[in-house]
Amino acid sequence: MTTDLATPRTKATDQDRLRRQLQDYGVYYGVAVLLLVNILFTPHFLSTENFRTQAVQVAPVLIVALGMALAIGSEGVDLSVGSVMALSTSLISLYLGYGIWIALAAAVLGGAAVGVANGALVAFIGVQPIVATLALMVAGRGIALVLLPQLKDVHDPSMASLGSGDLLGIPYLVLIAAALTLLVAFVVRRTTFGRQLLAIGDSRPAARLAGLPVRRVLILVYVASGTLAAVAGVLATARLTASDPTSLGTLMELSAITAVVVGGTPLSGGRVRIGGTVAGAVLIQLLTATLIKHDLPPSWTQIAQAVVIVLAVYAARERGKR
Amino acid sequence: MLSAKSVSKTFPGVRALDEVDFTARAGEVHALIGENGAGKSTLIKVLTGVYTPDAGELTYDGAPVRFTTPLDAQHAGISTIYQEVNLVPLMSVARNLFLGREPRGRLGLIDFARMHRDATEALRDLGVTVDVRRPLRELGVGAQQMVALARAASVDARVVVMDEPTSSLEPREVQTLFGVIRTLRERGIAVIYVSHRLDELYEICDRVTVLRDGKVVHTGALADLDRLRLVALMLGREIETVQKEGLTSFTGTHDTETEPVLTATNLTVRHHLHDVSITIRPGEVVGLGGLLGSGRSETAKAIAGALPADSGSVTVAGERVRTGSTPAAIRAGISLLPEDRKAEGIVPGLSVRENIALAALPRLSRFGLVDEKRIDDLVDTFIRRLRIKASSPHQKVGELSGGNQQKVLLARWLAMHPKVLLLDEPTRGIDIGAKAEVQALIDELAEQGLGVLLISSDTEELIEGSDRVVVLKDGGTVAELTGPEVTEQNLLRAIATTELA
Amino acid sequence: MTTHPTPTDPVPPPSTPPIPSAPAPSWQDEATGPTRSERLSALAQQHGALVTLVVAVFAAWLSFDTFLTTDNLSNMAVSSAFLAVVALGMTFVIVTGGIDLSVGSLFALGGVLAAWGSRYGTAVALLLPLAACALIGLVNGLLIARSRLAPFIVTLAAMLGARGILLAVTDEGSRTYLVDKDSFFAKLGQGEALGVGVPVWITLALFVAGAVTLRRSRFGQYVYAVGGNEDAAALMGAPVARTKIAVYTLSGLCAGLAGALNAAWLVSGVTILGSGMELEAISAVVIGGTLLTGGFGFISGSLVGVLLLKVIQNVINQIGSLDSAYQQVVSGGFLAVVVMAQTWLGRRRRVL
Amino acid sequence: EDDASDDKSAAGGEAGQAVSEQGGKTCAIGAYGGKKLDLKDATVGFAQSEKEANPFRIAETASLKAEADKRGVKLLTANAQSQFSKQISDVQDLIAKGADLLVIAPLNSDGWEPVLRAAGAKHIPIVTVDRKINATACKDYVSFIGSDFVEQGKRAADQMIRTTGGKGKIAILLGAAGNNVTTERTKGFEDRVKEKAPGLKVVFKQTGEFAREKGQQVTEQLIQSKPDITGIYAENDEMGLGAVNALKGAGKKAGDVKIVTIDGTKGAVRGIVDGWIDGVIESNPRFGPLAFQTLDDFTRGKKVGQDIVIKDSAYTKDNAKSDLNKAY
Ligand SMILES: Nc1ncnc2c1ncn2[C@@H]1O[C@H](COP(=O)(O)OP(=O)(O)OP(=O)(O)O)[C@@H](O)[C@H]1O
Ligand SMILES: Nc1ncnc2c1ncn2[C@@H]1O[C@H](COP(=O)(O)OP(=O)(O)OP(=O)(O)O)[C@@H](O)[C@H]1O
Ligand SMILES: O[C@@H]1[C@H](O)[C@H](O)CO[C@H]1O
Ligand SMILES: [Mg+2]
Ligand SMILES: [Mg+2]
Repeated sequence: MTTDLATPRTKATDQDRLRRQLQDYGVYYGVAVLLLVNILFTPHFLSTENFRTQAVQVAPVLIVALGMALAIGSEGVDLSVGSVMALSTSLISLYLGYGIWIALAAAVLGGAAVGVANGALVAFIGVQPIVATLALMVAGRGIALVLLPQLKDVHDPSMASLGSGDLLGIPYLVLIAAALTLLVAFVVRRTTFGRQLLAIGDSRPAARLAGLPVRRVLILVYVASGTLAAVAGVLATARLTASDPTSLGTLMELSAITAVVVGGTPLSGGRVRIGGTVAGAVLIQLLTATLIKHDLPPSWTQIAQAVVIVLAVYAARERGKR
Repeated sequence: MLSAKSVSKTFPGVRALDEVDFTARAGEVHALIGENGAGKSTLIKVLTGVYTPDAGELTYDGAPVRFTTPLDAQHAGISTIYQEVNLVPLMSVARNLFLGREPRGRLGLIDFARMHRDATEALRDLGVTVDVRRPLRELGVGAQQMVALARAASVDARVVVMDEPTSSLEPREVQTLFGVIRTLRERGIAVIYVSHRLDELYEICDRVTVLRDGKVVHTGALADLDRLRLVALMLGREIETVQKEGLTSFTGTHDTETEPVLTATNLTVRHHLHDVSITIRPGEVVGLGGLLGSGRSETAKAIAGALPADSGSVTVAGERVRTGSTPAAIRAGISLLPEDRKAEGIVPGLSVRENIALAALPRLSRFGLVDEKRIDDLVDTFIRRLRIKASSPHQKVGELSGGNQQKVLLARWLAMHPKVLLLDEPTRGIDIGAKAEVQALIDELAEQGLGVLLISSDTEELIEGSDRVVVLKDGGTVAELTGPEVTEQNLLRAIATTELA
Repeated sequence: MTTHPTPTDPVPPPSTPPIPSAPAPSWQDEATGPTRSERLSALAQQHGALVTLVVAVFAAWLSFDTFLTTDNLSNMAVSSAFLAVVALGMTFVIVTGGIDLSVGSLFALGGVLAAWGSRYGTAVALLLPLAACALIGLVNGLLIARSRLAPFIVTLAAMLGARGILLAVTDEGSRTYLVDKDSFFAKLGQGEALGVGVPVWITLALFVAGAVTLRRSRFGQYVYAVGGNEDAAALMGAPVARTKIAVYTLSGLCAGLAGALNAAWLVSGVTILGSGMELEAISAVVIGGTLLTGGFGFISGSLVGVLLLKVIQNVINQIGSLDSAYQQVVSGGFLAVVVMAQTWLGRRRRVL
Repeated sequence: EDDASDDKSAAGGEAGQAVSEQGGKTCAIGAYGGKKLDLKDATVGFAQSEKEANPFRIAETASLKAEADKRGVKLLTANAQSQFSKQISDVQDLIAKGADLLVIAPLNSDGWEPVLRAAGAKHIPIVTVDRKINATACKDYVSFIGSDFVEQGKRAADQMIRTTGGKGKIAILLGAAGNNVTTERTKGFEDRVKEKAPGLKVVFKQTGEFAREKGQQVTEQLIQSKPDITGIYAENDEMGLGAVNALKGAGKKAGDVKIVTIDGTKGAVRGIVDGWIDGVIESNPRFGPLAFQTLDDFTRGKKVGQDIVIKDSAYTKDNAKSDLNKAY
């Protein structure tokens, strides 16, 4: 690009650059450090089996986090994702009798429907996202339990192979998560929807006056988040070979938000980092794995998580104006 | 009284202040001028503790000082009105006025009765009568500015800093303000005054410091400097080139067609407008005159669908436009450059490039996918054509100076190829150079057949720029001046007579 | 609770004489003041929770003869007291535009520390949890105000960290410290005055103090200013960072105190308390009319919000046979309806 | 009062509870306070602790409801959804609502003082089921009916020692942290192992939070880092089934890793039949008949046991198939 831009009066200093580097890539360094620590100190860490386990476990969290990243980018948040997973697992069990495809469709539509409800509350009524989705978080799990009041085993063979099968050694779960990650990254970077989403997240009034379809974009954001959470619910069900609406997805909203924020997406909206989100989810997964593998007690686990979260967001923080 | 020695301040990619020396003396009104982005606001923020300088030092009363927060500066007796109205909209007028120095009674609790009395009085002194218990946001921009002024003036300050205090004031309020400034000067207070309006400077200021690109290019008595030299210093150009450009850059009247491109009929918005009708013909610049709060901005917003109208209709080129919908208005070819650039115009975190392309995105994409190449071309064109100063198209708009932000917004709308352009205070807070460019641009657009609605508190600009002026008062149309009737006197008379009615 | 509900004014207007001659600017609102219906909806927004509460109480009274009994009311009062104290601190945080997710864990930690400390006397039983929870609140505040980290994520980490500390103190949750039933500390939870439980009195006193602080102290003005427009507040000389640090410390303090009082009431430091309490407290504050975006809200509303949540739960129990799944659907639906009504009522006034 | 009637009163085909020991001490209405009444005219309040989603809770609530129906007693229910504070106010609400008698399935053993005082003031008889309350029987409450969790842990240890031959490395999937069921089942197991089979080492203890998914995830990590694990003790069936999933996913075969769990749900007992699980210690949730019988006896003025510990059976290869219908 060659334009007659005014030349900047100074160049960015090296210190600036280093700081930016840390700010932008801190989470990747974190992942690298944890990998290194594990390779050195955790027995049997360097094995394909182990990496496969970590990848499979992180897949549902990552898929939920992708939707969460969109919601956060629009200056919102979606607390209902965990309940949507529960709803989707209930719907699967309920409709499995009609065939696997119908069950899958029902589960995903259920998630999308919650997304529509969230989106409508946020976009049309103007309820703040955190409260709107809190209401659906409470009600959503209730509905899931009304539909399927108890844990139920899922015996469907195609569900079982979805949960544990693989293609060329890569588990379906991981493939699906990777495909969805690429899709969402593409949407954020290359589509009008992505640009509009960021503008809305950065300045809602300006976006509105610029004629952007604010409501449509917001509804789509929550529909995407709900749908992705439902997909995660399907995958978790397939892996568990059971529908457990009581505990499936509990605290998932917090894990997903953590992954997104640790990955460098600011909660104040206007920016979405998909690569960072992947790294954030992987960081939390590796940390949990490390703590479990070394058999540390729950007190340690919780404190360590707290410390790592703070360190990660501290490294990625936007510096003050001074 | 307050001075800076060799002060420098660098932002990522920009050296906003470069070894600046500056002194404000007791009992003088010191003008600080320069183009957009010259570093005026930055200097003020350094002087008042918002920013800490990278190098150099401040002295106050002869002793070196270091303010680390605005509070430090306030405690030291420096009171400031910052460039953007910086108050808390949800809090009441009185609470805003007295934040941090509320009168306190027993138990250290705030004495509201006294606070309200004092606030009412302080505002009344400035000719503003409002219920001080109402939320500040219910006041117009101008009234808010007066509240900020009252706040600054009611402190026992020894230095008062004003960064473009008049940009949203009417002539009458400007006079009130000057009255206040004169009293301050008589009391031996140092006043630092930033404005792009040269008339004002000559009316009220004693000395002047000119900044260009972060450097001081001149300091001295204002009387020693004539207008042309002043402008030449600011712009860094020869006097002759400046001379040619005149006061405003409007060329006069335009050839207009007879069929209106926009017809707004009987627009009514409860509390804001009643039965406002306006027509704009292609190639015509229609001015909208009136006092603060007369409903000019609301008229523009109602036409652009940004304010839902209770009744009335808008047609563009004969086609009825759905009211209350910005996208519908934009599709019909109406573009609005909003008054509050910071809150409603720019998307600060996005780049210059994304901001320019924002509204036109659907046109710049295929199947919902963005066409980067076409955006680059478009952005390139506009950056060059409007001479937007940015370190790169990828610089965040929030980091640009006000004038350049405004140009980015203009670019955003011009990229839409609108039929009608509604400009609400398009040159507010813009330096002379940029102002001239924007004005010339408005002219050029009209010539190309665009219909323009121009709202401006700068009477001169309104008169010289418009072919026709519609005067509003209290949300209703009260007069319309056409052709030769468009003079400053007629405009003032229209506003004045209606005020008696 | 005698505070006025809007941040615009707590005191009757001073009788200012009308200014006759001065050229009155046109933003005087004689002609264009709010209409009757607008004024009504404004009132409804501010007192929406109170109206809903009154309606709910009335409906419950008509439907269940065991609802409006002294027993039931005093039970509800005592068991709401702890959440109310947590919500009190949360209100300050939310008015500054922040959020505090750590309160549930701090509530539990406060209780455990109080029970542990009670063997060394009432002073320790109270001061230990207060100091510990205030300290964690202070760390939250420092990270948020000085390092500019997002409140959501900082307090989320604190929620995990405080729970971790609790587990460490209790042998991974396997030890429950007990409070001596006859100690003075236990009286703070168990005692009654004028037929009303001591925790209720303490809560009321705290709410009065909190309301006065928020509405009538300079600190309170700073809290509103920081939430209303942080940059402006800073430029006006408000100590933004200190205000933020103070509200998170206060919130931690409130959560710890609530936990300690709760431990005195239960006479033990129960380890499994407090999960989900942060969301309950936030709901109560929001239902009470405080804007989650900050700058607007009032203490009395939060109390009403807590009571409203309590009444709903009580009514569900009054029905006595509602499936636990339906209970959640009802609660979630109710929350949605309340915030929708509030937003809808508030929208007409929002000028934007 | 031995409950010979119990087997009959249990819902068809399922195994009702049987009392194993009555601990000697008894309680009668005179000692406790309060007046006699006829259970048929009384209102009973039941405070459930967790959502009825876990098979244990489903069976527990259903059993109480069925028995109330059968006896024509009015039953009020409340569910604390795993929140202890809510359970306290639930019970208070039940009292205020007019419950004459209370059956409580406590979420936690400590922290019941306010409830006990309120009930004590009105002399409302309380029977706690499943978990115990730390208070004085026959003063603060009438009696406790339920299992001995320490004992369950010990029996699980016995089963583990039997199937592993007393040698090898053992992992424990703990229940929810801070819960006394977890604490006691761990204590019983570890004490017994230490005492009886020093060759059996507990090398891994992580919480699976009583949930299948968590149990699966933890086990997946476990078999990566400790591939030579001999046995897994899961403190409830759900986590045990999660462990089975993990082992299957890692390509292990049934029997490679020995699994012992507690509860006796259908899924786990079927796991024994399939060969993946080696033993299930029962924790019988069908408290309805026994609880109502106790209340009935008590309010009639008869003596009832203070500590009614039920006889939990166990499922192994030998009886899993035949007793599958007894599982819940
Ligand atoms: N926070 C910031 N971050 C980065 N750059 C900044 C920031 N604030 C100001 N600048 C840059 O510093 C330079 C000086 O800006 P400043 O606001 O002082 O100009 P000004 O003279 O007040 O202009 P105007 O007349 O438009 O108000 C500009 O180039 C601007 O882009
Ligand atoms: N009582 C009131 N309630 C609500 N809003 C009010 C009230 N009085 C005035 N306002 C608002 O204050 C604003 C007046 O200032 P504003 O600057 O927008 O007016 P304007 O005519 O557009 O002038 P300008 O061109 O200077 O902006 C209007 O938005 C008006 O609706
Ligand atoms: O005994 C029961 C069951 O084991 C259940 O799985 C958890 O709660 C306990 O009380
Ligand atoms: Mg400036
Ligand atoms: Mg205006």
